[in-house]
Amino acid sequence: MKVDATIREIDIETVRKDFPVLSVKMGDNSIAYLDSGATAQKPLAVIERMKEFDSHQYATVHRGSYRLGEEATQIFESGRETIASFIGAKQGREIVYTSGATMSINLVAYGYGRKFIRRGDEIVISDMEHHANIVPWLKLCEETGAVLKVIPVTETGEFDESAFVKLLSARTKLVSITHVSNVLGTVNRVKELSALAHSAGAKVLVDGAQAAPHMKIDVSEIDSDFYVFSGHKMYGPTGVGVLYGKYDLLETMDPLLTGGDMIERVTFAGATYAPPPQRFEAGTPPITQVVGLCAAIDYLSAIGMETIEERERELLEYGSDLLRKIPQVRIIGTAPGKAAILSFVVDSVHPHDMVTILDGEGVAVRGGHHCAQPLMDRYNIPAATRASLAFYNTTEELDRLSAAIRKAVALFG
Amino acid sequence: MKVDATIREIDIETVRKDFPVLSVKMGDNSIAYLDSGATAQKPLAVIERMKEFDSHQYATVHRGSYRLGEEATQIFESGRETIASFIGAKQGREIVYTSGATMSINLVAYGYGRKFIRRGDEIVISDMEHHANIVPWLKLCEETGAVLKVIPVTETGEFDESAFVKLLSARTKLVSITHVSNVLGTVNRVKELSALAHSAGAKVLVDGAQAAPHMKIDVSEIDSDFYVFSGHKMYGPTGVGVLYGKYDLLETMDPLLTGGDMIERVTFAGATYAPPPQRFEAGTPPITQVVGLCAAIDYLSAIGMETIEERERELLEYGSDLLRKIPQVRIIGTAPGKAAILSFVVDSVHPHDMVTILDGEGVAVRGGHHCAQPLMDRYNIPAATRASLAFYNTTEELDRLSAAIRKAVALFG
Amino acid sequence: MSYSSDLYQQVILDHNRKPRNFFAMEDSTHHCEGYNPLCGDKITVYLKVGNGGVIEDISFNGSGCAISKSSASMMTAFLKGKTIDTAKSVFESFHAMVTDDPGFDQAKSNLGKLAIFEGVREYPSRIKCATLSWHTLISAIDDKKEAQTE
Amino acid sequence: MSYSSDLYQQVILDHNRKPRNFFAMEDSTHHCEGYNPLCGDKITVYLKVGNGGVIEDISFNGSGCAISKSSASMMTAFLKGKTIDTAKSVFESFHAMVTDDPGFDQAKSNLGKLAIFEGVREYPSRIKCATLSWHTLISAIDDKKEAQTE
Ligand SMILES: Cc1ncc(COP(=O)(O)O)c(C=O)c1O
Ligand SMILES: Cc1ncc(COP(=O)(O)O)c(C=O)c1O
Repeated sequence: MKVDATIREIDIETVRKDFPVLSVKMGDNSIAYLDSGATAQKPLAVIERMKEFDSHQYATVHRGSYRLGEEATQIFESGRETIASFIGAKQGREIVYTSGATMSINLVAYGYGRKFIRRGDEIVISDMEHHANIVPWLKLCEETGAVLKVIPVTETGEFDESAFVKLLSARTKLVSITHVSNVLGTVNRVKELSALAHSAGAKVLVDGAQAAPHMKIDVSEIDSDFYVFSGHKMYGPTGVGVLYGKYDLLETMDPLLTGGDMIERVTFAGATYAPPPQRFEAGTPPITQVVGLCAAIDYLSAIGMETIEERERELLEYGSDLLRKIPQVRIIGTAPGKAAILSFVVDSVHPHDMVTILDGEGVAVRGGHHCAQPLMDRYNIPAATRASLAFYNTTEELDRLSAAIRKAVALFG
Repeated sequence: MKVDATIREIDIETVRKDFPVLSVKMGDNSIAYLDSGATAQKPLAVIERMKEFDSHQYATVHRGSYRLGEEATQIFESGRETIASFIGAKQGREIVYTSGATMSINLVAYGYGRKFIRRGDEIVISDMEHHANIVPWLKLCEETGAVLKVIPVTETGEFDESAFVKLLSARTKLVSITHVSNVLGTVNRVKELSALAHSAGAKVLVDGAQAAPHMKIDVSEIDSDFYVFSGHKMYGPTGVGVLYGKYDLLETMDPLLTGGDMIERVTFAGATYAPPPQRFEAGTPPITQVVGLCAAIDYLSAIGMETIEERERELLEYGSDLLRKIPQVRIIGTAPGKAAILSFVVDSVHPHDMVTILDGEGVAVRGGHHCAQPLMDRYNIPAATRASLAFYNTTEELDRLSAAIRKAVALFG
Repeated sequence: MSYSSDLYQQVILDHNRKPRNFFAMEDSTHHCEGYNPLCGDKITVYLKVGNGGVIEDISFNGSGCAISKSSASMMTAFLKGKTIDTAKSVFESFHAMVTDDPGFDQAKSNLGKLAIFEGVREYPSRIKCATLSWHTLISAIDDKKEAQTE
Repeated sequence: MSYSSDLYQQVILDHNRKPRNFFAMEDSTHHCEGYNPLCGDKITVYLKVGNGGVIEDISFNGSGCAISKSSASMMTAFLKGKTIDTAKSVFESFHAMVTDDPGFDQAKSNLGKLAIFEGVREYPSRIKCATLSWHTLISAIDDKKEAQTE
């Protein structure tokens, strides 16, 4: 299959031209953008598609029965099929458009949690969750009297699965875990964990914010009840996200937001709600952003998620090797098969200073708690520096990262 | 002041070129887009600004302390000042970014309502509210045992103010009313109503979704406690909206969504929340859409809201005259000084058929209940047809509207 | 010819103006109210089903647009005297026609005059208008209380 | 010269490496913990204030980046022996300098060596690092329990 492989291999020079931000200058250099875990840059295909839509196809959806509106509706609604097939969902109507992963999780915490979770019930999350997958559950527990249980994380950054099994019981109502850790890069065995949770009778939410941009997702195989992610982290626009939910479950849930477009009948005595996914999409949805997200999916699919995964694996290996050669660097998160996220600490250089020094060299990384304070506590560090990679990064950028870290180490001696 | 007047007068040919959708063909004609009340078309200034931002300035905000991220944060945060000064708010930190007017109202219903409204308390809305300003209050009443009171609307489509005064009492906790009706076009005396509500000790929310795009707003003069609107209706992008709130009130409120970026500290024992506006902006915000909204505001300010108001008033007069000449047409909403919204019914032609016939002539209007079912009940009509105008419309388009209505009337005889 | 004239053909306009079987049936064996939340159309369908599942009488009333009204009117005219099984199979053909189902074959279908609604498929937001009475019919047969367009 | 070298000058690096007055004061008259939620910096400032509002001793401890640590260190060195009123006015100058307040005039200011932090204004996200110890100081003087960067 040599021919195929050649076609599918990434032509990095061409790919980089697709992403205009990658050519932005920082001082004398182009920026080395190593913060795709926070947000990914957008290819021209996405930027231009939104421009085209806003310029020639824009109208509101569901309400306008003139042609412009019907076509906009058709484009908008068919996005559900595009997304469903991208993540292996069976039906477009299992795709709820939201404003982001955070909103998707809140929607489940409210629409499912508030409705079905009671005092004494248990919700299981983990030590490596993003605040988006912690705070909504803290709030739910506070309001309902449910109890939060936390899967511990091993030193390498993996779930302690036997501890997980022990946490499960008849009281476990929901297990909400990340697919890929935004700090450690760990790829969790969500399929297996999901099966375990199901056999205890719990529902499962998988936070795919860091997974969907970087690997082939198959929610039917994972068999989670919910799966969430954000557009902006997968090369699409800000302002849009997705909640996938099994349809029969969505049907039982309450809306988080109410208003126009999600109702059937309204009188001052009460309102009846539309079926999913409309029930969860009150008000004018992020129309242009859904179009942009679908353009991002088309772009990714054209390259191929396997190709992306492979390239990122190579970059990760290259970068890890470089960092391991700097004695002062301690890498946080060393699970086998991890995703292309390199978090590290250097005792003498606070992450905040590290970020500034690296920025001086045109290398953009993130320092801080990465919205994962409990994980920082777990590793007993106040903060960490994170380089998070995407397929558009290069080994040359990683060389620059490594040289800049060495410079910081030398400066702070 | 002749010079000024000339400068500020709208050069309609130039203005129309700013809006690419207005040149889209429907059959032989350009589209006559008369559905700006549902959503407004976007000028190139907005479309290009978002493209520019995504192409050369894009990064996440608040978290990235490298230069690209700091500049993005600065652009994003300074948007609060732009918006504040556009609506007469005193401080940028009184501007909360949301995903739209619907979300803004839900935020108040949840963050203020759930926290401060109790069984027996009363919430006052009106007969002419959009579902976005009805259903969240219905839900709140259901959950808290509060009581919903409704200001009646007169035959011309105005608030019955003496009835309003009678509704107010010490039990009234919140008055939530629209500034401009999306069906009737009525411009409500929100400043006076707000003063009345305040003297009864109630808080006031004004739904400005239909007002902000069409007139100079001054929230300090109106003195409402909250003011909400959507980006997409004011020539900006979908996916972004605004909640203005008096700062000391925002400080007392709970967040609707929780997650990253809105917290101070998180442990598994609990989380503390950041001060407003961050408290209400969980997760990655609609960064590019805020930039687009600010570009829309700059565009509108360059033309001048007074100029826009005047042009729309002229268009409304012209259109009303045409419609009044068709005997079968009954205009719904005839309040003096109304905004440029023309809703009407024709006994022999159902609005749904009207829309299709008009669409056949390239005239895009909306038919249905306009997310205002109680108002339809008030006028005892199942639905209405609505032409909603913007400054970019022309008298020629209104001629086409009128001719198309005559054609429909003739066809259905 | 303008965009909308292949939708509003004379037959449709005529059924809209003078709907057939337009009354509330007092002695129906089945009836159901159908509602299209999008445009507020509301239609009740009444059936009197006799031996062997024969539709002895059928009527409707309510309010709606020309498409939903004429579709209901033509449906009642078409089905009177036919069996419930036939009604169900005609519904399926009708649905396939207006939703542009690739398996649908006009020539082989049993739609007769109802084929005039073929043009509706060009107007996605109007498909629900054309099918409202049909969905309501099926719900009436199945003794459901309320019907809704998908 | 690279972008960041005007920020990380030798004096700053030196104070970071060997912070002055870096200890928890047992007999302080005022103390306060300051926290920067963005980067997790945590600093406690201790004061011993004597007659006439003179700062007889001042110290800090905690963890933070080089900017917040060196700023705290230089602040303590600078303020020892000065009065509370002076401390407040120095804070105002310092704040005006790093936030690039148009009214700020370096030449006329009372900042002395602290002027080395002028470069911070080019790094918006680091301004809070430089001012954390100062905000904490002011809160300590005002007997608040906790301080936070704005
Ligand atoms: C008066 C009024 N309020 C609220 C809304 C809701 O706005 P959005 O759908 O942008 O959230 C609308 C728009 O339909 C409106 O016209
Ligand atoms: C693992 C994980 N979950 C959730 C989120 C929240 O995503 P958003 O900020 O787009 O809502 C993020 C992004 O920061 C993340 O990394």
